[in-house]
Amino acid sequence: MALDKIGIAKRIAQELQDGWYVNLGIGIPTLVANYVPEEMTVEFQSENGVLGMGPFPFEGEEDADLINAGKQTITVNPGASFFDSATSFAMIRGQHVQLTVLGAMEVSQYGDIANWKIPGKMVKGMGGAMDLVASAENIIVAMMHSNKAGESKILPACTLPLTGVGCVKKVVTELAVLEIKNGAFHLIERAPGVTVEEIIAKTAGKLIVPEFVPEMVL
Amino acid sequence: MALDKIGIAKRIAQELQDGWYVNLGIGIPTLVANYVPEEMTVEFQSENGVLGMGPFPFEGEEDADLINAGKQTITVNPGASFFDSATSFAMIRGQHVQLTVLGAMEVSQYGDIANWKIPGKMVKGMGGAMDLVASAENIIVAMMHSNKAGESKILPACTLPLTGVGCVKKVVTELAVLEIKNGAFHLIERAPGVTVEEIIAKTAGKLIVPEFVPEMVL
Amino acid sequence: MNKVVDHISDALNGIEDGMTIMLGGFGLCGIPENSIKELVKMGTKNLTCISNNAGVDDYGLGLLLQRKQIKKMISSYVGENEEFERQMLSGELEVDLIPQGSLAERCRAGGAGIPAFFTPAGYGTEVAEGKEVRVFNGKPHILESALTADFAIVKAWKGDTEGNLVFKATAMNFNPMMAMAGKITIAEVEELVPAGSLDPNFIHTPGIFVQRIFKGAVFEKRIEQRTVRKRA
Amino acid sequence: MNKVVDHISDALNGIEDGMTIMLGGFGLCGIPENSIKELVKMGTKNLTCISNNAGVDDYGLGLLLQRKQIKKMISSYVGENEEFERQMLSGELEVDLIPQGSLAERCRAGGAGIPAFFTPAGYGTEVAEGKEVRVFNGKPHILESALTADFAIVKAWKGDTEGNLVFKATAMNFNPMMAMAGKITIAEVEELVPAGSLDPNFIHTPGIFVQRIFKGAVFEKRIEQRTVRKRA
Repeated sequence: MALDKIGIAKRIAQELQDGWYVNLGIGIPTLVANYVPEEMTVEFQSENGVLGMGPFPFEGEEDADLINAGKQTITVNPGASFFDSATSFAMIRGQHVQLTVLGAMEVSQYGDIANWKIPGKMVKGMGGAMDLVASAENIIVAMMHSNKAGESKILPACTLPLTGVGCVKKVVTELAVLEIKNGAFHLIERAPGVTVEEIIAKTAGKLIVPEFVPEMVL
Repeated sequence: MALDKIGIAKRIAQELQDGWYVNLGIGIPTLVANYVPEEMTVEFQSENGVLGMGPFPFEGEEDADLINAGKQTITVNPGASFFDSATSFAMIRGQHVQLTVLGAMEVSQYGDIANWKIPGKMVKGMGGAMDLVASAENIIVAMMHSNKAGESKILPACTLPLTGVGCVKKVVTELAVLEIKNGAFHLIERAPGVTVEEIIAKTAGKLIVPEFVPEMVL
Repeated sequence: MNKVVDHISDALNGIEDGMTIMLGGFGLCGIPENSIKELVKMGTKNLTCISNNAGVDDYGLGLLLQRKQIKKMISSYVGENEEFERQMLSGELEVDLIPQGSLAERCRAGGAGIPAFFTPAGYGTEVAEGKEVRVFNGKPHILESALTADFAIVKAWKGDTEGNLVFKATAMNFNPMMAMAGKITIAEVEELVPAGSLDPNFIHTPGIFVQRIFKGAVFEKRIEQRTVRKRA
Repeated sequence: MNKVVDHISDALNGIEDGMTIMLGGFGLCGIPENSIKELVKMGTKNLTCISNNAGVDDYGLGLLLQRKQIKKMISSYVGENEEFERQMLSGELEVDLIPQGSLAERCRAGGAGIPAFFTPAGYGTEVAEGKEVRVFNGKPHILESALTADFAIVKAWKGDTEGNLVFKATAMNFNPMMAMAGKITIAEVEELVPAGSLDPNFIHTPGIFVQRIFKGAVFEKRIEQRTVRKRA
């Protein structure tokens, strides 16, 4: 069965390592924070200027001055720090953040990503995404395999304006975990109960399928 | 009579304006702080990371963590701030400092300045001087008209390695106030009792002398 | 020399039609809300606004958009504002979208006297069009230029009479760099204190970057996404 | 994940002959004095040291110069150290003198992922030799590149177990930028406190830039120029 958003978040959480600083994008990526393995310390950075993000505040304790990059009210953990936007992106551009998780509209087999603009239709802006994807050594994209019309978003080449080129290393969708290298998607894992055939059918980009494709363990 | 160091500092202090942020170099420039007109508020910046420098500390109250760019123990006034070296030079390079006063070994009639190196003999380094002279809109050099051998340091062209080109606007020496423009020194004022002839004799660079040269009023 | 301004109209004096203004804030967090309302009152037109976001339809910079006071926006993300999207797609509004880190760094560069710098952000995208590309350490970078403004308007938590500013939590965001990059920088603060009240070790924006300071009359501090959890 | 190191020898573990090391401090103010003494003990050789100054003959980096542990110095001002001047003029020591603001900015750039930037400092001087010149706003600038180091060693007033650092007065100086630019950054602190003890609004160096932290055993904090005034 295809994963739900929580399933995708849980699978991405398995990529975390102790001591890492991690930047989570808006949407599914934000959920990853809920599934950090207990024995691990991971610090979450938000590009609007905070390290050490904690859970949402209790009702009535929201502070308009304390938000994440999704403009949501948050709290911070002991050992947190606040800083200005230039310092925040110094952390990102300077590769001090070990993992970036973000959403995408399209990903190509070369690791290109598009997630900020649909010409003539929607322009929200790139926010920090272009800095994040151009800088991070380790980028995981959390996304749905297909759009609402059923068309694959895992493509030979992006059709939308790019956010970054050759930067995405891994994609986690409701169906599969894909690694991107040498100009192809490599099928690493499939969601529980999802067949390799379904993944092949829904992947438009070049897909390398090994003989054995393990099921995710969540 | 030629000015002493205090006289030079007093004359430079007349250039100050209310509300200015000022960077004073090591040596004579440091003395300028003692002669700020009473009705004026001037903030002193030191490039090692402090705004709002006050007088030297009382004996026994020196703090090793609180020094100026000359490595002297200092105090700060109410409203002071400390910051890192990058921010300090952001202030300087970004022209937020209204006046820079520094010493020189040589100054040329084109506003070039040399004050950091005597090849094969002395190399102390430029410290912040190159940033200061390249950035400041308003640079006054405090120096002696001649070196110990009696040779003029007010030159057609510098002979020593340069600190900056075409940047000095005004020179105050023990003999005179000189303005630099259009490739020449312009004699603006002479020290009390000093003759125009003496200044002409001791100035190697092109000197423009107006019909009437007022005496400094200190 | 007195930086303290009693009336907001004096604080914003000199802002004229066609000028470029930087405004601090991320979303609605840390925006100079009193000054924005005053700009509405002033009716200043044809402004170029440099601000990470464009407010929401009825608050923050959205108020200026509604009244068509803005000719051009320089921002990184404008997704919360429908009127913005409408004006942009219809061509009424010029828009320069910039990666957020480049926006922050370009403001800092403007304030720090650095006319241009190389960054990897935006290489291979629309953002890089017409910009110089150079490879460093095997990685392509693009040359970005400094941003400055006729006026920068920032919002701080506390400020003293010397113009020293302190920000609270994530309301800091773009405010410190924009304070550096304004030819004239105006700070509206929640608390205005005498010089010497703030610890000189913990000043976020040294007073040298601030020309005018005033205590804001009202801080609504609207929350954009109120997310909470239930008590156990 | 534990950043706290109990023994200084563990803190400096991995520093090897021929490496590039950044060391914070301005003159003798804010230098990592415990770590410098440990480097003397370790006897590490052929070091390239990036530090604004070179200490005095018998303290700070002067101790490493005495023992010829330094192959190359990258500094802005070295006027307080006779042994330095002797080694440089005799050619024993390679020296790269850099304008102070460029040094600070190059370290920040190294930590911030900015490979190069333009600055007016040094144009028309020896410093500009071999560097690209470009005119912005009618003024010539030179292109300066980022500096990074195998290890950065900084000294802070207080630090917490997450690596967050707070500096005191002008002992801050180059420490924050160097903390950003080290592949591995080591912080020696006067006071080591539990996470949560420092106000998150007033952290000078966020812990993300610090990999190892330890409490220094002894802080001599020598004063270079003791200037005082008499009580009235």
